[in-house]
Amino acid sequence: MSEKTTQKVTLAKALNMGLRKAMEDDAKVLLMGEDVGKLGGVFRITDGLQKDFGEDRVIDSPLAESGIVGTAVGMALRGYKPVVEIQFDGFVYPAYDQIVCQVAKMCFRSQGKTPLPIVIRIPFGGGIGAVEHHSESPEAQFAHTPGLKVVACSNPIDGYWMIQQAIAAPDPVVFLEPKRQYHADKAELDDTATPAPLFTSRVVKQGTDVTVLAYGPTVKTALKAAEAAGNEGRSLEVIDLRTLSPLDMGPVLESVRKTGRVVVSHEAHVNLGMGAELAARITEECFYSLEAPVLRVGGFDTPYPPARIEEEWLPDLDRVLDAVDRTLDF
Amino acid sequence: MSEKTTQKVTLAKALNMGLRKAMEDDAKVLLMGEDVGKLGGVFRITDGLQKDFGEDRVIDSPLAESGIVGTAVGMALRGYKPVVEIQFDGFVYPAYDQIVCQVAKMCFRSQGKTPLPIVIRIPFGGGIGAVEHHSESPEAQFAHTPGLKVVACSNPIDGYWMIQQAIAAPDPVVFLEPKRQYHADKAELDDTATPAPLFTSRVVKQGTDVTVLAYGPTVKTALKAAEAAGNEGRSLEVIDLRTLSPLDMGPVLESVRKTGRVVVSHEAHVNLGMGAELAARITEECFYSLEAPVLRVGGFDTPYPPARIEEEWLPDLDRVLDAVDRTLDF
Amino acid sequence: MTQPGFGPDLAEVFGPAHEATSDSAGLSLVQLLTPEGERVEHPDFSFGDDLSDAELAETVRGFFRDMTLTRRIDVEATALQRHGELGIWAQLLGQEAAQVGAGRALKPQDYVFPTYREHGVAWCKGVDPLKLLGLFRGVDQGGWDPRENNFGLYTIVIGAQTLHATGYAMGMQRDGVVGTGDPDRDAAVIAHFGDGASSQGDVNESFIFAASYNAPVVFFCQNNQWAISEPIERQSRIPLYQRALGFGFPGVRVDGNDVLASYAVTKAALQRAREGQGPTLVEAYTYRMGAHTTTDDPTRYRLSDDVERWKLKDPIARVEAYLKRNGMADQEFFDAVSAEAEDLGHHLREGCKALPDPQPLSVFDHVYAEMTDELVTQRDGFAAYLESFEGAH
Amino acid sequence: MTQPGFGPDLAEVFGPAHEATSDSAGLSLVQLLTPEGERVEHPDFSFGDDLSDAELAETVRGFFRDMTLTRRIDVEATALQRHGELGIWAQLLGQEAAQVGAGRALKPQDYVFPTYREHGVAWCKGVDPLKLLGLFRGVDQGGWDPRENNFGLYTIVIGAQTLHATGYAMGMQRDGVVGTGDPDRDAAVIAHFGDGASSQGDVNESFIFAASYNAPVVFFCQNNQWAISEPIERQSRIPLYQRALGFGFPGVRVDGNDVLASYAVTKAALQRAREGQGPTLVEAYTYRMGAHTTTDDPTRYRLSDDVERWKLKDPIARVEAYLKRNGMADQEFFDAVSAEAEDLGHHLREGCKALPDPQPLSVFDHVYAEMTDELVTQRDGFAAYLESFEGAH
Ligand SMILES: Cc1ncc(C[n+]2csc(CCOP(=O)(O)OP(=O)(O)O)c2C)c(N)n1
Ligand SMILES: Cc1ncc(C[n+]2csc(CCOP(=O)(O)OP(=O)(O)O)c2C)c(N)n1
Ligand SMILES: [Mg+2]
Ligand SMILES: [Mg+2]
Repeated sequence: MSEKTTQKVTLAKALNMGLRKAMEDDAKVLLMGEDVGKLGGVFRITDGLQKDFGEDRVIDSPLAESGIVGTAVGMALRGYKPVVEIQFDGFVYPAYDQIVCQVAKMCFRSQGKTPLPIVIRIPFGGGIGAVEHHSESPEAQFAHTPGLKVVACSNPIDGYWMIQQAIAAPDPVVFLEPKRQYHADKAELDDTATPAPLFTSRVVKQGTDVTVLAYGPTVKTALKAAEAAGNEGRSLEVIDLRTLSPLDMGPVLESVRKTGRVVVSHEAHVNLGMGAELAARITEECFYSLEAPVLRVGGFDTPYPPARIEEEWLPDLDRVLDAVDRTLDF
Repeated sequence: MSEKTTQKVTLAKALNMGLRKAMEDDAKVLLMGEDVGKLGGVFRITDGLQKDFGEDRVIDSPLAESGIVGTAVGMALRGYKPVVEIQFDGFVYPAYDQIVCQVAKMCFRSQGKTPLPIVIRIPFGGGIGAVEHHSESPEAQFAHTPGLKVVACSNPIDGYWMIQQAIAAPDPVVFLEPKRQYHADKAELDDTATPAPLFTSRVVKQGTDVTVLAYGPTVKTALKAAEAAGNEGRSLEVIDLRTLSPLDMGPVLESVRKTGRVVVSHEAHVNLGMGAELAARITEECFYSLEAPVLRVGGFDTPYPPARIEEEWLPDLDRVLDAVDRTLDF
Repeated sequence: MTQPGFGPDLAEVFGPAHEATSDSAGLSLVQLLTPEGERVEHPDFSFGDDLSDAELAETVRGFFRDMTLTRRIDVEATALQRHGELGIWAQLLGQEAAQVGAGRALKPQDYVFPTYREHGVAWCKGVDPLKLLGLFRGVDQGGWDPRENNFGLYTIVIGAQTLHATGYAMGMQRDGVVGTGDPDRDAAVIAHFGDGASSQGDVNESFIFAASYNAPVVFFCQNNQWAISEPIERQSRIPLYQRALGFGFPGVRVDGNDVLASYAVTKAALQRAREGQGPTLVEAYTYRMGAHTTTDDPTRYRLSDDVERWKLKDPIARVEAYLKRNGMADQEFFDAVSAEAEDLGHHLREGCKALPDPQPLSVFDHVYAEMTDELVTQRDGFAAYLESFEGAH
Repeated sequence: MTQPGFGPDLAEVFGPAHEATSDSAGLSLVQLLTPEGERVEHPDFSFGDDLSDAELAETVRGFFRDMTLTRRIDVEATALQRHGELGIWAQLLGQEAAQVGAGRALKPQDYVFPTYREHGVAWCKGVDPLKLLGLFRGVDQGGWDPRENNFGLYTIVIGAQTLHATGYAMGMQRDGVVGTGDPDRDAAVIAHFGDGASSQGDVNESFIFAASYNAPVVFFCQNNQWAISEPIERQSRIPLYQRALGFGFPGVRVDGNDVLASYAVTKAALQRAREGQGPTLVEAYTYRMGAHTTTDDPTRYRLSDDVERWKLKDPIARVEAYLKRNGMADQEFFDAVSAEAEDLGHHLREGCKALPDPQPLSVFDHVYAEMTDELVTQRDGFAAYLESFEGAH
C-alpha cells in the first residue's frame, strides 16, 4: 500500500515508528507506563504518541509497576492489547508477581479461553553509566517461566518489525530493548520489506571456526569480535538469537554442527543465564559435533557494579575473543 | 553439653526443633510470616513457638509478602536475625522485588557494612494435591541472583541442622523445604552429632554407572530409582546437592569423572532450571569424561498442572529411570 | 486525649477498634433487616421502595432461594471433600447474604473478579456450580468460560484480581459503556476480596489506579473477620471501609449477613460506577462460620463462643423469619426450594464424581495461544514416553 | 452534590483537588513562617515557645546555615555533573526547608531511611556530603557507613525503604527503646519518600505494618508535585496526607518550604513515635524547582510559570528575610555562612575529582559477607584475564 520509503533511523526511532504503526493498524493497542505520555518516556520511545493518539491510548500511570501490569491484564481481558513500558529493567520486579502468576498463566488457567496479548517492553542491559537498578538483564527469569514469550531486538530494523510482531502476537511477550543501543547506530529502514517471523534466530555473520551466540546488546560486541578475529584469520559465525523463549535452535545447531565450537555471550549473570540453557541444549543435541564445551561469557555472578567499572564487568570484545581463544585451544 | 538423645522425627518436626534451638541459642532470632503464630503455620512448622517465645519473637504478619520481607530487611539492619516464612512457594513473588533488589544487594551496596542475615523459608514443590500456586519450584530464579544463597533440605536430619546453619549464616539464605516430605518419613535425629557444613553437597548413595543429581523432593525419587536400577544391575550414584547457590561442584565432578554419565532431576521447569547450569558446568569441567550429554528430568515447560495429573507431570521414578536408560544407551 | 495537630485521637473519630466478637459493628453499619428478621430503615439506603408488595415479596423469596441453594452448594462441596472427591474446598458458610446481595445487584453487562470463595456470586451470575468444583477437585484451574457469564476465573494469589478488575473497568471506559445514561449499556466491574487481602500492595494499588482514572469498579470486601488464623485486627486498626477515604473515594460498611442491605448498598455503588462517578469500597461485615478451607482447623486459633454468637445472625434464618412473619412465602415455596436444593445436591454429587480427569498430555495445550515448536517437541517426547508403558500396563 | 449513603461529595470534605499551581495548598497547611518571612501562629504547632530569644535566633540561624550549605551541595553537584564529574545528580533545589526541618528534628538515636534526594537530611545527620557523590559518580553505591550516622543508604527502587524503616522501627520496639520516657533513649525512625512513591504497593504495605504494630516511624513524604513528568494528580486525587487516615493513623500537611513548620511538625510526629503512639504521615508540601535529575528536561511537561510562582516561596529567602527583619543575624553571620559555603564547594569539587575509581576486582568483595568458593574462582579467573593484558598495555 505505502510506497517504498527508506530512512536512516536509530533503534529508539524505529521502536517509536513501530509502536505508531501498531497503533494505527489496531485501535485496540494501548500504551501504558510511567512518563510515557507527555514526556514520551525517559528514553523518548513513545515520543509524540500521546499527542497523536490521545490520553486514552497512551496512558501515564501512577508510579506502581504491579499496578501497571495488573491493570494491563484487565484491559487485555476486556479485549485491548496493552503495551506496557517498564521504565528500567531493575524496576520490573514489583510487577514480577503479576507477570509470573497472572500474565504467564491466564491462557493456561482458562484453557485457552482468555489468552493475554500483552507486550511488556523492558529497556535492558548496561553500559550507560547509570546508578544501581538501571542496567539489569532479567531475561533468564522470564524465559524460565512457561506462558511467557521473550524476545530481544538488537538493531533498528528488528526493533521496528519485532515490536509490531510482538503486539500482533496472541501471547504475552516480554520485549527486551538494549537501551545502550537506543541512540547508538542508525540503519536504513525499508518499511515495505517483509520481516522474518518473530520467533526466529538469525545468522548475522557467517563463519566456520566458532559459533558466537548473542542477543540484544551483545550482538554488536559479537560482530566486532568477529571482525577482530577475522583480522587474525579466525572465522566466527555470529547468531543473533532474537528469541529467548522459545529458543529457535535450528540455526544454532546447524552452525554448531559446522563449527564444533560455541561461545555464548550475554550481559546477564552467567550462573543460570541463557548461556546455561543454550549450553545444555547444544550439548544434548550436538554431543558428537562439539570439539569443546560451550563457553559462556557474561556478567559475573555479582550485582551489577558501579558505573565506573561496568565496562570491565560487561562481556566486551576482548572477553569474547578470550573465550574464542580458549575454545579453539581446548 | 546436652546428653545424646535420639528421637524419630519427621521433617516438619525436625524443622520445628531446629527453629526452636536457633531461637534458644540467639535471642536476636525472630520468626515472621502469615499464620506462624497461634496456628503454628499452615504446615505447623512453627508450632508452639509463639507460645514459648512470645508474640514479639514469633510474629503474625499482615497478609503481604513484600511487607514481610521488607520489614525483615529493616529488622536485620537493626541487628535482628529474621526468619520469614513464605506460606507457599507461589506466594513468594509479591516479595520478589524486596528479595532481588534489597535482600540480595544490601551487603554489596554497603560494601559489607550492612550484611543481611535473613532466612527466607519456602515450602516448595508439588505432589500434595493442591490448587494452583501451591506447588511451585522457584529456586532457579533465586540461584540466578547474586547475593542470595539458596539451599534445599531433603530429609529430617538435614532439616534440623541446615535451618540452624542458615540462621547462623551472615548472608541471606533462601531455604527451600520440600513440603511433600514434611510428614512423609521419619528419621533418627541425634542432636549431638556434628553436621556437615551448610554449603556442601553429599553423595547419598554410591554407584558406578550413572550419577543422579537431585535436591529437595527429588532426592527420594532418585534413591528409589537407584534401588530399582540396582535390581536390574545398574549402579546409580545419587548426590543430594543440598546447596543450589553456591553449587558445591566438588563431589559432583568427582562422581562424573567416575561414571561419565549424569541425570539431573528437579521439579522445576527444565528450561533454565538448575539442570541447565549443572549441565553447562559439568560439560565444561568434565568434557572428556562424559560419555553422554547431561540429561535433565524435570517439570515440563508448562505451568504446574491441575493436581489430578501432577504425578504424571512431576519427574518420578520411571522418568528418572528412562533418562538413565537413555544416557546408558547414548 | 487529643493530639495537637494530628487531629483528635483516632479512637474518637473512628470509635474503638471493633471487635470480631462484639454484637454490633457500630453505628456506621448499614442494616435493613435485623437478625430477628425485622425490617429497619436507613437514612441513605432503602430496599423495595420502587417495588409493589408482590414484587418485593418475589425478590426477597428470590434472595432466600439463592442463599439456600448457595449454602447447599457449599455443604455439598464440603461433604464431597470429606469423601475424597475434592482435594480442598473453600467454604462460604455465613457469607451467603453478602454474596447473593452483591451478585443480585449486578447487571448482565457487569463483570465480576472473584476470589476463590465467591460461590454465591457465581451462582447469581449463572455459572453452573458443578464447574466450580473442577478447580477444587484438581481437574482444571477454573472450568467455566469467563466471557460467557462475565464471571472471571477464581484467583488464588491474594489481591491480584483487584488490579485486573480496575484494568477491565478502564477498558469499559474506553469502550464508552460508562456514564452514557443508557441503563442497558452502562456497565461496571465488581472486585471481590477479603479482609486479609486488604493488606496486599496490589489491592492498595488498585485503589490508586481506580481513583486516578475514576474507573467504574466496586471494591467489595467481605470482612469475614479472619484471614486463615489471623484476626482482622492484624490487618487494620480501623474499620476497613474507611481505607477508601484515604484514597479519595467513598467507603461504606454494610451488614454482610443482611441480604437486603448488601443488595441495596452494592446496587447503589454499582450505579455510581456505571454513571461514571468512580470507585466505591463496600465492606460487607460478616463472619467466616466455617474453617478457612477444609484443611484448616480453626479451633487452634479462635473461640467457639464467637462462632456461636454469630450463629444468631445467620443470613438465611433472618430472611426466612421475615418472609414467614409477613406472609410473603408459604410452605409450598419453602418446600419447593428444599426440593430444588436436593436436586442441586444430586447434580453436584453425581456430576463431581463424573468430572473426567484431564489427559496428562493436555498440560501442553494452552500454555500459549500459539504453541511453540519446542513445546510440541516436548509434548511429543512425553507422548512417546507414555506410550512406551502402554504395553506394560 | 451529596451521594446518599456514601457520605457527602468528597470535594466537600476534602476541598477541590489542590492544584500544583495554586498559591495556597489549602487551609489545612501548617505554616509558621510566610513566604514574606513573617511569623504566623498555628493552633496546634508552635516553634520556639520553649526557647529564649537568643536561643531562638541561634536555632533559626542554624536552619539558615543548614539550608544554605545544603543548597550549595546541590548547586555544586549539579555543576560537577555538567562538567562530567558525576554521571547524574538528583537535585533538591526548593526542598531545603522540608529536609532541614525534618533533619534537625531528629535525635542522634533516630534512624533515617532516605530516597536518593535526601542530601539535606544527610547533611543534618552529619554525613560528609562528599560521600554522597560516590553513588552519582559511579564509584560506589553509597559510600557512607549507615551505622555511623544512623543514616541509611540511598534507595533507588521507589518506596522499598519505607518497609525497611518500618521493620527497623519494629526492631526498636523489641530493643525497648520506645515509650520508656527516657528522652535520650527513646528512638524513632523517619522514612522519606516522594509523592510518586505514595502509589507503590510497598509504601502502602508499610502503612499497614506500621499501623498494625504501632511502630515508631514517621512517614515523611516530600510532595514536590512531580514524579518525573507526572503531576501529583495522577497519584492522588485528594491531598496526600489524608492517605494516612485510611490506615488509621494521623496525617498532616506542612508547608515544606517553611523550615520552622517542617521542623515543628516533624518534631511532634517523631515525639509521638518515640513515646509509643505509633506512626504519623507528614506531607511536606513543596515543589521540585529543578529537573527530576540532571538527565531530565522538565520543559517537555511543565510550564515555567509554575516554577516562577514557586520561586516566590523560596525556603531560604524567607528565613533570611525573617532573620534580617528581626535583627536576629548580622552581616557578619551571612558572610560567614557564605564563606563556609565556598569552602564546602571547594571540598566537593576537589574531593569529587579525587574520588578513586574502584578496582574491577572489587566487585567480588562484598557480594556476600562470607565469599563463596565459586566466586573466588570467578574472581581469580578474572584477575588472571586482566593480568594477561598487563604486558599489552
Ligand atoms: C499472595 C498470597 N499470599 C498468601 C496466600 C495464602 N492464603 C490463602 S487465603 C489466605 C487468607 C485470605 O484471607 P482474606 O483475604 O480475609 O480472605 P478469606 O479467605 O477470609 O475469604 C491466605 C494467607 C495466598 N493465597 N496468596
Ligand atoms: C520501582 C521504581 N520504579 C520506577 C523508578 C524510576 N523513577 C525514579 S524517580 C521516579 C519518580 C519518583 O517520584 P517521587 O516519588 O515523587 O519522588 P521525587 O523524585 O519527586 O523526589 C521514578 C519513576 C524507580 N526508581 N523505582
Ligand atoms: Mg477473611
Ligand atoms: Mg515527587
